[in-house]
Amino acid sequence: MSGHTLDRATIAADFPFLTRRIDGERVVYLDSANSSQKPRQVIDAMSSFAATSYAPINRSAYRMAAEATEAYEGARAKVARFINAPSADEVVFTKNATESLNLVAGSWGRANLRAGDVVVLTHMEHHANIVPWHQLAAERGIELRWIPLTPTGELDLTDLPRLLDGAKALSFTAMSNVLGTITPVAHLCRAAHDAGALAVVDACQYVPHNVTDVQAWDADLVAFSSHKMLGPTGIGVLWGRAELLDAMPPFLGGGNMISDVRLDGFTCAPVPAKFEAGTPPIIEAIGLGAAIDYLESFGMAEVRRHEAELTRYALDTLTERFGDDLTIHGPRNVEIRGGVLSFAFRDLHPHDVSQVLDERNVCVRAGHHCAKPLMRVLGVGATARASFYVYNDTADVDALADALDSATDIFGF
Amino acid sequence: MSGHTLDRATIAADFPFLTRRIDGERVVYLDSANSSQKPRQVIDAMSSFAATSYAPINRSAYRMAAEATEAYEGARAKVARFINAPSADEVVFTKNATESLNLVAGSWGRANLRAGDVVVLTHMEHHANIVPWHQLAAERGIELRWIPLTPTGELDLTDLPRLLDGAKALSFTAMSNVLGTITPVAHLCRAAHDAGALAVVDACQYVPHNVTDVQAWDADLVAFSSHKMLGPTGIGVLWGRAELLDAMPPFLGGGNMISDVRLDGFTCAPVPAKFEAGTPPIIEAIGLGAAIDYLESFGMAEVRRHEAELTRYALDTLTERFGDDLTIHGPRNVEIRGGVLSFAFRDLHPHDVSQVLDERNVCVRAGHHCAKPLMRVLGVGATARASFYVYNDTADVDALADALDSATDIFGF
Amino acid sequence: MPGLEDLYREIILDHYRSPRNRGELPTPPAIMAEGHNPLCGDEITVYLQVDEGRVTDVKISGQGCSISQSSASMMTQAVIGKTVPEVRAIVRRFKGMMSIEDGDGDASADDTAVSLGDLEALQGVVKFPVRIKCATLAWNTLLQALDESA
Amino acid sequence: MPGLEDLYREIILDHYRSPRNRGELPTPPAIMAEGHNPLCGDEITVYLQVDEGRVTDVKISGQGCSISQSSASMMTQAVIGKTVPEVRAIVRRFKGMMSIEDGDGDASADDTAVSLGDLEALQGVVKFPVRIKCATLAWNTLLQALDESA
Ligand SMILES: Cc1ncc(COP(=O)(O)O)c(C=O)c1O
Ligand SMILES: Cc1ncc(COP(=O)(O)O)c(C=O)c1O
Repeated sequence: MSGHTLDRATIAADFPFLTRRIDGERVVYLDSANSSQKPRQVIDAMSSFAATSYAPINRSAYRMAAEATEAYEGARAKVARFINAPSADEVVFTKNATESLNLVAGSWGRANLRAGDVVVLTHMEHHANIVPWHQLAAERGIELRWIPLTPTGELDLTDLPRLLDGAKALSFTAMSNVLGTITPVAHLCRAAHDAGALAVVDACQYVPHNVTDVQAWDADLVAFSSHKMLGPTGIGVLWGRAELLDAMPPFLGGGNMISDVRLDGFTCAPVPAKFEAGTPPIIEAIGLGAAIDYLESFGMAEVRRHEAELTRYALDTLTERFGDDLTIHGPRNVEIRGGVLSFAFRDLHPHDVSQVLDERNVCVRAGHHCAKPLMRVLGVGATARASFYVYNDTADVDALADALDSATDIFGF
Repeated sequence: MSGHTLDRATIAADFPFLTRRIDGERVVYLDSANSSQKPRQVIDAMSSFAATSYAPINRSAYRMAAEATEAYEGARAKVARFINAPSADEVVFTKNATESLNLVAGSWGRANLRAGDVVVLTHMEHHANIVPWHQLAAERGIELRWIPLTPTGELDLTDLPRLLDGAKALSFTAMSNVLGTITPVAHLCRAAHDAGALAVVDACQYVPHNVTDVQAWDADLVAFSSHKMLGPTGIGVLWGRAELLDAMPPFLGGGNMISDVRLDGFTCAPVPAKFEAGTPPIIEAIGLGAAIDYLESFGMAEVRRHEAELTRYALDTLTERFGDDLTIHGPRNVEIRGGVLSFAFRDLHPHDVSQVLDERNVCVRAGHHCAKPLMRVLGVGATARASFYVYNDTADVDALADALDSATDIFGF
Repeated sequence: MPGLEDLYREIILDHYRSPRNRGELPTPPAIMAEGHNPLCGDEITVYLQVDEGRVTDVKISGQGCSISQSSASMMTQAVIGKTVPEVRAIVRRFKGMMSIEDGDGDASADDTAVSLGDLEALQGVVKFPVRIKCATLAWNTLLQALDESA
Repeated sequence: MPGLEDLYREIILDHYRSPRNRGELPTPPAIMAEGHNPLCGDEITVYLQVDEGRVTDVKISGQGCSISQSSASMMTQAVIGKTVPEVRAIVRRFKGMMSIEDGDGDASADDTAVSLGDLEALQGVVKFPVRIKCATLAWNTLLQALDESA
């Protein structure tokens, strides 16, 4: 399927949001690290499925239900292939990456961690990979340790052996949603395993933008969300090694995840059903499957190439045009950086920056990006963040720079 | 908005699935208690939002994000109005009713129940309102008590005071998804409160088909799902009284549900955000809002009238045509029965019944309907179940009866 | 869409109406295993008597649809009197007919030599993917019992 | 879409550039309250000194955008020297201007008599709904402090 080159002229027709006008002008969408826009192919796949092929899955035996079940399981198989999982049964559909990570803490964590046990996180984690562990810490008295950062926004692994010493799990992001930093996932998984710890990867920012191979990583559990990878909201993924998922107790309880229910107890269905209580996001799975098909029409290597190039262009352009007036957080080396640029502009508050940019239809996120501990490490309350995806090009970066210029007028530097 | 009469000729154009042909014949969809079909209005609202109005909510400040946030909150307000909740802030979006009920057991239950505490359920509960309590029982040693059934499939309330004596919660269905029985919700809420117990209502089968007034019920917590009420998959609702939700600890942890996160802990956002960790089902909320608009174009009293009439017709027709060959479970009185008909046909296994019906494009569910304890009470392994919604009419009941006739040929009675 | 006549062959309906080897065996010495089909609520109990590496008796109890009941009934006829390895080969062969690849060992060349006899009548189930779980329920439960007997 | 000039009035930028009453007060006797704007990460600390039913001093620390900082700065000027009931009336009036209905008591007729002075410049924020939370952050935090002082 792969081979198309990513080039806005060619794919423009796929993204209806590019036709959106506000005050007569096009929208420069630079908030894909938050959530991505959706191509026609995804929207249409969902609409047409919902229109004439919709049926409940797993529970009914008539043909429409069997076909819907097949479509849903087909999406699972696509996800498995997309991340090179050994088996589709290792792919659990959740509501978002946040639920996936809560499942890890709530199921694996509750079953395996006792007071004093150590879980290692990093200073660049998203709240989704912090709060569930805090909740477990409050309930169980586990200890959290933190991998710090280098001045360039990479993980500082100097102390890794000591941090991992005696740890039961290392849970870390494959790519920072603030700094853009791509972390050495395979290296960290091996270090975790060498220390006897589980390796949990928050791949929310990685899977949408890179070739993902969970086996090459040798990870144990990997979480990500559909809505950041051209797919719909309402569905996320937890991949896990089969033996591990088999051994984990269920998380949410209800229909579909059981083998038997009696007045005095229940027994679980095998994975992945065990972790999919209730009616799953059926239409959303179809959408996620279509998003994967769409991404694979370019190939993830091409997606990565496109974004690395754009990131390079953005780093160069912004530095050239604004010099010291603009501080970009995170590594300059695009080899280890995804298409996420958090920046500070002059002494303007990011919220004001984003307001001024919005006046020019340039959409960036301003805030703590669900990474308050990282904000404190960076010594800021918030940042403005521009992030790229397949539909962005250099014209968007130029629009961002032009819009930043206009801030000067308003705040009168 | 209300006032249209429900009549398939008028609304046929709204439901694309009615144009679906299998083997050249139309589909007789009688599985709405499992999951409903979706009208054009819902599909289009989602598509057009996803196409040109999609943006992340709550986290970004640019106009598209502000508008998306407003649309999402608008859906919350619609849900609140639809069930007569005092405030939209009392409406929590979950992934499905199952998550809603897990939230109740996991948050309220964990915070308030200790070993030996009693939770009262009924023999007609769906697994979604059993398994989470079993999980809590395994974790905490709480005791479950069960309200039994009368021979006609109603709740047997003879022993209610004794069952509720000392109980901390009564969690029960407003309408059985197997028997169709509509339970006396307000009466049960009052009985629970008189006993000092919390009243939790599984309204999954009730809200889509009836006028719902959570204040008239005087319920404490109410759960239901979008996909059973013409809306999309991937979104459910938990309504709760404000003071109760305020007092409950968070359930899933992550972005959006926090006020602050530090290395050593976190503080929660106010409700409803406290219970909506991670990126919520944004596009799905738009769809649910559109489903409510659509239902309100008839008014829920009309929906109920239509279904009661159809249920009456079905009870009469099937009894007339099959006599003792067909056993219908649940009450005959349509005043206390929704449009759900579980039946046994001769000595055929329900799975075979549904297979034969499917040959005629009549879609019914065969199985335990996620109510295994109820199956054991009924003394059966499974039932076949036909269920109705706005798009069904008497021709569908006739098609069901005709298809049942054909079973005779195949199994040679 | 294949017709129902592919599914409901006469021999299947015969085993459904008059299931062979229904009942229970005392445990021990027999081994008991329970299986559930979460889709349709079927429950089956397989009693397995193994003596000196040979399946000397099998009994089935529980309830189920025509496909699961007839499959169980035919299964008992196919395996009683066979050695454990022979039984495992039959199971593999049957699952192969149901298009199920088994994780626990590839179908050996020998398996193709195994004759399924009446069971071939269940071939038509493959065209009704939802019913495959019905057809294989007894077999998976038998496997559980075999594993416990090992 | 209203223009940015409705938002960034000169007087707002002035308070942003030169915030009044920044700093801290010793606690006790002062009361401290912290507020967060989860959207943008702003954090504000309000120090409140109440003596004999009168707000005698207010200091603000923390960080925030032009709207939250200027609103806090103007707030301090508006409330210092006022009695607690007067301060509550000002808060209600300000929130009313921000189109926020307050649960804790209806705006009394008196409130409309309260003058907001410079604060009127924040009127334009209403047209930018996302920024209302910025404008009201200091005020909600002040309310917390007032509640604790009661
Ligand atoms: C009575 C009842 N409760 C709970 C549920 C669970 O709903 P969901 O699967 O949408 O979570 C259902 C539907 O399956 C139901 O009928
Ligand atoms: C690194 C990272 N982890 C986790 C999440 C949470 O994802 P979601 O909100 O889809 O659950 C996000 C996105 O917000 C993220 O960027």
